[in-house]
Amino acid sequence: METTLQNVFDLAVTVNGTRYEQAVEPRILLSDFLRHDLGLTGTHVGCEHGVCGACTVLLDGEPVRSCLMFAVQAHGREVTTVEGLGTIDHLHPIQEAFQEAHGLQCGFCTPGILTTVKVFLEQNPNPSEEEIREALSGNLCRCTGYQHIVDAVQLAAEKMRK
Amino acid sequence: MKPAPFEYHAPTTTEEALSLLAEHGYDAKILAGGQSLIPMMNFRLVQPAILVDLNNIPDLAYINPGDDGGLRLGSMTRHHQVETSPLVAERAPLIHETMPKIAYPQVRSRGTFGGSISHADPSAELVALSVALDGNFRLRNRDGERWTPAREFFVGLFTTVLEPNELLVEASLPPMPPHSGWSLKEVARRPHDFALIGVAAVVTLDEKGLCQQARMVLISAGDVPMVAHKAVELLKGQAPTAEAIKAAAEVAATEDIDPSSDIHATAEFRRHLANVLSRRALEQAFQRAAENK
Amino acid sequence: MKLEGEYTFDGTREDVWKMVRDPQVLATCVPGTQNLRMTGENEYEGEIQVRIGPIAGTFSGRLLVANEVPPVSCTLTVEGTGKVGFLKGRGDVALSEQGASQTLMKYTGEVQIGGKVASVGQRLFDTVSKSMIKQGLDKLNEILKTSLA
Amino acid sequence: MIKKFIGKRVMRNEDPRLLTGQAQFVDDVEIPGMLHAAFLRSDYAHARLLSIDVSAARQHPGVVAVFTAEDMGDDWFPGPPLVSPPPTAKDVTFHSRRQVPLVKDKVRHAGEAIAVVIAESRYIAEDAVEDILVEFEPLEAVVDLEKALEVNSVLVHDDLESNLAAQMFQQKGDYEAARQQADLVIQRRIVIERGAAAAMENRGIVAHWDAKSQHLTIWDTTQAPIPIRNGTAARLGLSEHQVRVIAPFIGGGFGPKIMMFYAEELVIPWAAKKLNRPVKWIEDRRENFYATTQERGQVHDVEIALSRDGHILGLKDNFLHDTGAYDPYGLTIPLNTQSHDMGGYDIKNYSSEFKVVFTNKTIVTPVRGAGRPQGIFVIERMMDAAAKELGMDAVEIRKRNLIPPEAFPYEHKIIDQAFAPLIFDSGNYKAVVDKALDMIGYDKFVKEEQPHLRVDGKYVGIAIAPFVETTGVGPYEGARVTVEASGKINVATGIGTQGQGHFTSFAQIVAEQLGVEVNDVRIVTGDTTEFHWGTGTFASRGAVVAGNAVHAASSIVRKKILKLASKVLEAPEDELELEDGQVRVADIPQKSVSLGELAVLANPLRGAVEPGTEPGLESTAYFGPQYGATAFGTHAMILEVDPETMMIKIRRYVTVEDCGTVLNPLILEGQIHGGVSMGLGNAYYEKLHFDENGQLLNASFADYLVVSATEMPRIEVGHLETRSTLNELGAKGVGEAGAIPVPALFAQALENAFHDRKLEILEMPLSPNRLFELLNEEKSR
Repeated sequence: METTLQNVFDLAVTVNGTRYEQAVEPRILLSDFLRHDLGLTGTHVGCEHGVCGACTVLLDGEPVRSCLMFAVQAHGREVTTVEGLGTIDHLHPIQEAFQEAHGLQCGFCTPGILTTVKVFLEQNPNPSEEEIREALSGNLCRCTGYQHIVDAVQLAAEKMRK
Repeated sequence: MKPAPFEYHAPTTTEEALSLLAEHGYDAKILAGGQSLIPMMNFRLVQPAILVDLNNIPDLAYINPGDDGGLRLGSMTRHHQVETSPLVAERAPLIHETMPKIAYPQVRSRGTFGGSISHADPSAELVALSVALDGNFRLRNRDGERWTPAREFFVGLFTTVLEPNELLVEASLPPMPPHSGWSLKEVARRPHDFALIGVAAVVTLDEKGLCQQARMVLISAGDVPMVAHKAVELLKGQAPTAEAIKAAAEVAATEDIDPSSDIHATAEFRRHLANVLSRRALEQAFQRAAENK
Repeated sequence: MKLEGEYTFDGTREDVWKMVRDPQVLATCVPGTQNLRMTGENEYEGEIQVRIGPIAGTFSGRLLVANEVPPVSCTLTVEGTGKVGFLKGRGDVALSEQGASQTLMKYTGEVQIGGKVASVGQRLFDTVSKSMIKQGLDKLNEILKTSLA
Repeated sequence: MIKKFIGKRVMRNEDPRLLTGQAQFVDDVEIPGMLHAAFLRSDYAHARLLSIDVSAARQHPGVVAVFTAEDMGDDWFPGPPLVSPPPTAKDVTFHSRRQVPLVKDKVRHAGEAIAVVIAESRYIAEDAVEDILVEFEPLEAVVDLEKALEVNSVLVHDDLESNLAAQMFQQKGDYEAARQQADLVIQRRIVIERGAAAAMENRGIVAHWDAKSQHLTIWDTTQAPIPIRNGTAARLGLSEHQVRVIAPFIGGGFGPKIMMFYAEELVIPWAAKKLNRPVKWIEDRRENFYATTQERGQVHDVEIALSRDGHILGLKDNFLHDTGAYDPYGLTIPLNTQSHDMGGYDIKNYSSEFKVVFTNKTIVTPVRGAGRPQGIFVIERMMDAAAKELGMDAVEIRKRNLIPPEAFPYEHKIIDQAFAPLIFDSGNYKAVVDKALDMIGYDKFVKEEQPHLRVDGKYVGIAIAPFVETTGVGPYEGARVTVEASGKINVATGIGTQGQGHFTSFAQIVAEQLGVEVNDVRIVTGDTTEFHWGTGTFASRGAVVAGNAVHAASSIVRKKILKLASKVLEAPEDELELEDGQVRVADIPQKSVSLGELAVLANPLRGAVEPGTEPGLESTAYFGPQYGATAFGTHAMILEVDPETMMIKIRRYVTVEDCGTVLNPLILEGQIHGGVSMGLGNAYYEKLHFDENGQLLNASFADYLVVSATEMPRIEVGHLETRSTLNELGAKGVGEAGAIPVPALFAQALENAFHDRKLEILEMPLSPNRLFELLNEEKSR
């Protein structure tokens, strides 16, 4: 890539608490930057036109499509990806709930759903099924039919209220 | 699906942004929330030479009370801010009620009020609402500013009166008069898709309970937000009876709109839906107006 | 996709015909037309820069005029290709006198689109073609009125 | 107490990695020096390729290579057939025409690959694709199935006489004679359109040729890694041992990822070897709509003959099947349609001829359901038409015709997709239907609730649709089970996994056999280095076929454990128990040895062993079913429709599934939920809109409407278990079941909701717009 960089910007961004400084071409999508420049491949890319939601990350705590942002736009901001939730040994309660309720099958859409749900449950700790489905309206899943995802969100809400 | 190269500018003040627009004209494209523009860039349907990113201009994001009892919204105010603003809920309940229906949560945290208006997609709710609420837009260029009523702002598909060197900086929404009611009815394939048809109605009753003022705007019904002039004329001065509403809805669907066909709905189906939803929207709006005594 | 419509011009049939048959005039009615050049009898080539809000694309293409029955009817065929796809259209245009000083144009035709514009832009296509035709015809009528004034 | 795992709601082993972003998918593979590919694809559906000029693209900074068909030289040849050709018989015609790596002379569908740019980044590769100049001679596109077969039609393949790709006739009994005796004969034309699989992960491939070790490694989003390995080796003139194919975590398969040797799978490994650089290609969503296979397009002319009391005397179904531009997948889908045409009904006389048709559209290969939803849609629509004509209850007519429990194994006397006799092995169909009726409260709804709703002006309909699903087909799968010195178990199998929970359900089988915990069993799937033999994950066969291979291998390992432990513990084998990773003498629990210790003893480093002993506690076993197991299920639904806007709301959704032994109910429910959501898409949301020129008009998720959380109802799942007689586990497949009956069920519910209209739905998918048109047509009749 370095052979053809023109118009390069020095980007400084904090991702999952770690500060990164890197030169990027302005057209590089945030999703590609996270995945390929930083190696944070937990954020998935499913449509690159803002419908599927797999690439959802948190920008200063708000859920956004990382395919609909340029990496340069994250300059000086804080990004949280699925890697910033829990670890294999210490799952976040939402992650635990997804495992317990079988809220994932192929797992491709899951990172975007987890990040979306994290903010949703912070704002609405005791949601109804309908509210959960609304909150998930921007995340497509082809495997689960959403039911176990909804169950997982309810279970996560319970866990987090405790 | 990767965007073509472009020259990127991230001004931090409105003045700086306006200078860039003055300098680059048609070659420059404004990047607001990017939720419509970036998909088109990813598809390479749009390949702007220069992007002027407004996201670093904090002065453009605000929700303020207007002196007239209405609202002043900075153009870079995010949908999510509007959705959760108590001031908007109080002063513009129609907007408040509509916000959760716009796209998805992730798009609402990024998309902006002014971006949606300037993009002028006739399927966008805020475009229609700004007309239904009789809003005004403040447009600025390097040399000055002008105000344009929303009803004159939209001139064609994705096309507004904005000159290439101009920027929509603020929307002003007047308060609804007393005894007013409102409604937004939409039909979409999936709840958060572009509406096949949508209808926004704002009505005001006089002391006798007759229709004093009404505005109805249809979404996805033409190349601009379609104002149902003829339908509304039928209602003015009339009691909002079921028959009167039915007749007005019929006129709205047959005479006031010019819907297109696409894979999701033929023009004929859109007219049918326009009729049904106009009726439902007017019914709800008049009922609310009657309750808002 | 099928296109159909009519338009009333403020001029005689001969005036309208002359205009329709003058590619330079036609070119001014399609915003963004550049470099129109004659490449054969009734055959022209050129570029057109289409701009619909943020969507801008250049199509290079051909215009063919056939089945001429002056000043009554002809068939226009347009073909264009660009980065965002291709476009092929055929329209039959018929002019009839409408009183002494007006002319009614009826057109029927078909447009085919392909590539990116077809695959992700279908929602807009009907609206775009309708409004482009209307804009073009309004412009033609303006030119006609100016030339007659 | 021996711990039971089979049939338990065990949490999945694979989840922690997937939940934390640590699971590797193909696009996550990064190799130093890796290049990125982008394809130039045809905008035209049908066109002759006159010339290609790639000179500007080659000059583009950052571009390493641009290849066209010509550049591939002798390495350019079509992909292999995916399935065996049909048996040669007088009633069978089959013209095999397979996809090509890059178009050489003629484009046959929009999106077909013409050239590939390989550059330092995907961004640059896409820039350079725009620099390629191609001259086409556009040709009329073949789109409509019936017109395609007209004598004067333009040809998709110029060397054939017509667009007929295949033709086959099958019959059972004597339909014409049955028709003569019928009291009622109903004819209908049923049209079914295409949908997409739309897995959330698009396809992708990374190929890495290591010249020093002469070894090619390929990461591929495939459901069938071993055939890809074998085929790639053959194409590139390599030994199979020089090629390793890894199907890592895959973001959903649903059928199209079985399709072997997509153009990109033919080109990318070749290019990587040629350039001696790793090359990655990741499909984008727009490409996925063109370049990834699709399914379901069929036109049926169907006729059903009945007696006055509602017994089916015979069924005749002649249909056209759209295979798209090529037919690499042979006759699998239309044969599946024939196999499901009779549903779970006892139909003695059947006659069916299908014609497979080439069109200028994306290639057709199975998508979850694979011809089955079409067959079920046809028979269930005819059952509803018959019920109405005869004035019978929709449930009654179905019950009257179900295959009775004593009739199993039920022989259909036609052949199935594997060209084997179609036999339903076991079942108790009426019990399943009754359970579904009970769960949804059919009688109560129809007698008590629905009349009130109708009085209130509400349009609420109820429906019930039984269906069969042929599953678990051969040829075979294998597995190797090894007890490691740590006491943990390693299992390798050749199939790939795309979210079906194989890491867990297979582990459950092994854990139960060997007395360990489920998370002590490590499962490896989809890596040809780990396991060498097998075919792939498709046709709802993973759990059945590979599951039984795992079961067989672990049974042998269990025997080896017992034999060795018996020696070590000096106790007879029948007194030993396997529990908690230990072998214990039943009555003397302190007398025990761990599996890890046994594994070490079984693999001694010094000393002599008895002749004929194999080292280790390991076994490899294979399972190949005699024929496929057939599952049965019934779905029921209560649906409300707004008669003015055509918007729908599903009030209740019930499924009852009999797929034999349930390995893990949690995973099973997930499979059903997902299947129903795809089926609902096929019923009302998802249609690929091709225009008359073969242009796909909805190649994005904005216009192709995958069902989202807000449309999905809550699904109530019930089970019955009739063991399959064809395998030790007694299992039948369920992967596709959820999707199969939904469009039929939906149509029935809508018709029932519009009680005051003579609505008849003979097409899938429907849409609000089409429903509006159908109601208008009815009004004007």
